Amino acid sequence: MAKVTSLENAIRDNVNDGDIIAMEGFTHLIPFAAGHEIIRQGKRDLTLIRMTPDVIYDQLIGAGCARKLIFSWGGNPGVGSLHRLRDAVEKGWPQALELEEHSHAAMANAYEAGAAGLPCAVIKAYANTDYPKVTKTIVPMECPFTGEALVAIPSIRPDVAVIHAQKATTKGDVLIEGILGVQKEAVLAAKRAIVTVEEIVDDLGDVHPNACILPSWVVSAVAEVPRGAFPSYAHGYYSRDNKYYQDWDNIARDRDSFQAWIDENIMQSATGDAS
Amino acid sequence: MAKVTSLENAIRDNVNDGDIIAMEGFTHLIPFAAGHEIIRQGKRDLTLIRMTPDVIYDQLIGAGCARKLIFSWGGNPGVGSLHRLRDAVEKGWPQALELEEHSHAAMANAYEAGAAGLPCAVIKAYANTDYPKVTKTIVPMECPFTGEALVAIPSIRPDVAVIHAQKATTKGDVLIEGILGVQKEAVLAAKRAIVTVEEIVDDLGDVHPNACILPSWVVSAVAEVPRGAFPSYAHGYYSRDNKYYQDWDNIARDRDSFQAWIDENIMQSATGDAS
Amino acid sequence: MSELLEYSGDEMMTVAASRALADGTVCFVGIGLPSAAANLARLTHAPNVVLIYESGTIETKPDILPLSIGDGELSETALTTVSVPEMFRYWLQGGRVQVGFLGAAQLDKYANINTTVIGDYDAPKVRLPGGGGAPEIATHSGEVFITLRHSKRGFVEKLDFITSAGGQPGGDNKKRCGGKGPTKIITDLCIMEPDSQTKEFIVTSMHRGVERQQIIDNTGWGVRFAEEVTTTPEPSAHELEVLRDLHRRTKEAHAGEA
Amino acid sequence: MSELLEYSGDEMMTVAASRALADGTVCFVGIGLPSAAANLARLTHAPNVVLIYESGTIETKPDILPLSIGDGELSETALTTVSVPEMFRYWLQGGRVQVGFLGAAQLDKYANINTTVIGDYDAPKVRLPGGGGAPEIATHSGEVFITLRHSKRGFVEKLDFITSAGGQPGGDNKKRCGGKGPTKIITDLCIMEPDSQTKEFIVTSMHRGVERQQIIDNTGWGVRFAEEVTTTPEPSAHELEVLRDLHRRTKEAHAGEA
Repeated sequence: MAKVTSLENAIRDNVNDGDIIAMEGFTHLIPFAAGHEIIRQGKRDLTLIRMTPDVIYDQLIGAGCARKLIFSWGGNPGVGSLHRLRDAVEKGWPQALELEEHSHAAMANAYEAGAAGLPCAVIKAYANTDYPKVTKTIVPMECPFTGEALVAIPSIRPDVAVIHAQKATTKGDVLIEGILGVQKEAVLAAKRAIVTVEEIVDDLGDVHPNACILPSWVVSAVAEVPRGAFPSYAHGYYSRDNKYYQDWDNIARDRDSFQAWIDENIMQSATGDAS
Repeated sequence: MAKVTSLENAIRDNVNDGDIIAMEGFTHLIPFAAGHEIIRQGKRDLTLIRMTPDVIYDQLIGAGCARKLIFSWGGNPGVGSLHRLRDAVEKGWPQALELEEHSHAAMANAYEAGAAGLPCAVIKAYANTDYPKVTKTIVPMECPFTGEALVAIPSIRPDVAVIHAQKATTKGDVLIEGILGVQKEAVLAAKRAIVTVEEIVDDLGDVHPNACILPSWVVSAVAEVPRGAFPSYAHGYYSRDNKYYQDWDNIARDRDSFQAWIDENIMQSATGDAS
Repeated sequence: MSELLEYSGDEMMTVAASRALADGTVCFVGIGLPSAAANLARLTHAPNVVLIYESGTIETKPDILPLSIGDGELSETALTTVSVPEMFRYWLQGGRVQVGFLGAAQLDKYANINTTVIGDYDAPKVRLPGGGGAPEIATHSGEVFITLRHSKRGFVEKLDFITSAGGQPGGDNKKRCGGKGPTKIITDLCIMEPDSQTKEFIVTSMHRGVERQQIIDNTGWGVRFAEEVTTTPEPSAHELEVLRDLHRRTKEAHAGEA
Repeated sequence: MSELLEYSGDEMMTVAASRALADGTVCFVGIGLPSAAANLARLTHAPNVVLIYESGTIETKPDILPLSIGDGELSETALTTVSVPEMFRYWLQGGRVQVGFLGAAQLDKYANINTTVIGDYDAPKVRLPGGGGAPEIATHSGEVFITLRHSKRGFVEKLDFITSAGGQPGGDNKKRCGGKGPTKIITDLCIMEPDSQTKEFIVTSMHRGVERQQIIDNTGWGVRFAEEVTTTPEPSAHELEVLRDLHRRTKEAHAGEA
């Protein structure tokens, strides 16, 4: 049953050094505030999972929280490279970063299989590409009925999933609307789940019978963090701050300016103030 | 692109003798009117697929349309047996009926895999049961990463899927709300799809961003058939006629009374009048 | 005061089954007797029990009992309704269900269930509806409760077909299935639970007024009794009132439909 | 009248790419150049083109170009928005996409694409973003169009990494992949299509004013020309107007956001 608490407590209670952690949100509803709290609490040796490790993971990697990254597209969307990710991969700063690289299709299916309680996903993927040469967890299989070539990939089953959503009730039921990404799957695949929300309400009101709702009993902690997805966006609340993403390119290009930014905007800032 | 047409034409153009056909609707939105039109047009040698072959398939089987049934629960919900199904299985009347029997979980996953373009579904199912002794399409597998026991089942990929929904637009986009069942998967798994709807509207209006909508380009034919799910129900339109299901028990118990019912209510009735 | 109450064996069974559900439990509900018991629990001692039906309805709070597994009432009163593939993939196989609550046509002493055929599969004496959701409810739920009326036809020495797996003789069920399998059978005469060694279901509690011989006469195998057999607490006036109200509302509502 | 129009190589490329999309086509759209071309098609000759983005937005009709693959505009103007697993399972792998429209960092003469690394994978000179949706867009779409600017850095003899598969030398691509693979490369200089025998991409149409030597100089392999090379029809005044409007609206909207 979800505990409605502060972001600080939610992270402290559920994220441990060395955890496998999935922070999801596909462009929309990226849990930036929770990421900043993880940096602020100095978590270390995390295995970070994310389909699109954009600016949020650039910040975590640059701040030295991560030892491994499982991902399928690592860039600053619409802008260019992630300089902190590249610096870790190309030069080992601030520490070496192990990569496990997949395609979006494989990652989405691996989350889906994790949510479905399966140890692996069996799909059609990677035909004639070089992925199987570098990613050892891609295993060729054959359909027992048709002989068709398939691949198996291990399902994603994180220690903890972190997402941001529009609303939760005081009881902890969570509503997500608009671009849903893989958030439901990440939560259901994980042992523990933290959800930050724009607002906590008494009830979800007159919502569509088939809306994407996560019941409180699949969530560990819910924290109200208005603008918790900033600089990404929350459908119905605020738009994406494209300038932030563009500015990030300059900030992250240089180690010193990056560290100054982290100090000023994360370390010296109270929980939930990062925007 | 969906052709908006009459039920009669939709069935005539898309259902052929010998087809593999899936008519879905999980208690809710069962495409009864379309089933009656199939009986009326005298289709033969169909392989009928349906998770819960309730009264609708009892009628098709008794009317001699089917040579095989792929299913997971064959009863009259809340009432008892399907007498026409039992008569076909136990006594071969009006013709023998081959059975391929699964569990709900396996059927649901087989539809899902069909929609996903996969030749098979790999799941955890059937542990310590007798299904694998009688259903030859259940193949044991092992997870290549954990060694866990899994089974593969062939995906369902029908020639034609038939469903009933609340609304379609004049362009043929289809909206389904409430208990969704496996209708989306059945349509996406099939080569052709027929959708009957309560009403055709100019546009779907202010619908939830994540509502279950089938775009017109995955549908072959749309026909407006008000009360086309009767005696099952359509969320937002009418309730289930429980008395019809109870009465069916008596009608179907006896071959003569069944045939009289079919003659009077299906054969001598115009398309769409069956309620 | 309870000795003044009159109630039927079915009512005793439903009340006993309802009490097996602890408040807050996530329960996957089969139609029929389990549905009555699960909703009685929700309306009495377990207001926060979470009821899931295989039609995709999650955290449903029906005011009347559904006649089918997919009645409109289930979706209208649910927290949300998901597709049937999602229900079986994410919620059941995904391990989110703590208790699976099943009915049965026939079961054996290990609580294997048959709802498929009487007689030979290819030339059946009676063709039953089949398993529906039960085979995987039985294996993927944390544990399984079964409720059915006691009779020799229902409690048999050997099943013609195993539709849903019970406990395995002497075996470690969890290893093969993910859950503990059946842990309680609740009938109109008694409650049975597995012997920790043999996994055979034995009588652990008898309902008031029931004689051992009645249970022996209505069980198709040589039924055993636990060393200490308790007496099932009787239904309370409140439980009976809520149950009867529920059945009355249900009957009125279903009669009222077209 | 067309000789009076002035337009850039990028504009020619976008217009040529947009014309490759027939009306009514179901197109899975990559971000950047493909998104501009696909939306230009929708706003000119192909009003019924169906645009799908990997964020789960189906039949989207953005008024401005998205900066990312999951901008709010995409969901707000979509027929419906599904989860990302559903997008990749039912819609892409399910075979519902007729044309996959991709950009690229590097490609070779068979239209294999690299968006992963320059140099050795384990000690890269440049770490690129990776494949995202492209590996399966390339294999599961009915056919694939690729659009990128012509340069020696982009058009290389040998890729350091195959992120998304192109045609296979002499091979039957359909057998292995479900789709035909890449059938068109549209650049700011020309259009290339696969030789039916060797599967090597050769120049089949050159944009007005482009010399063969320019293409040779900007291609990292010994580029070949079809026996008959046509001249790409120039952008019309209407196409240019719509494209420039689209870019202007896009710029204004994105500058306007916080």
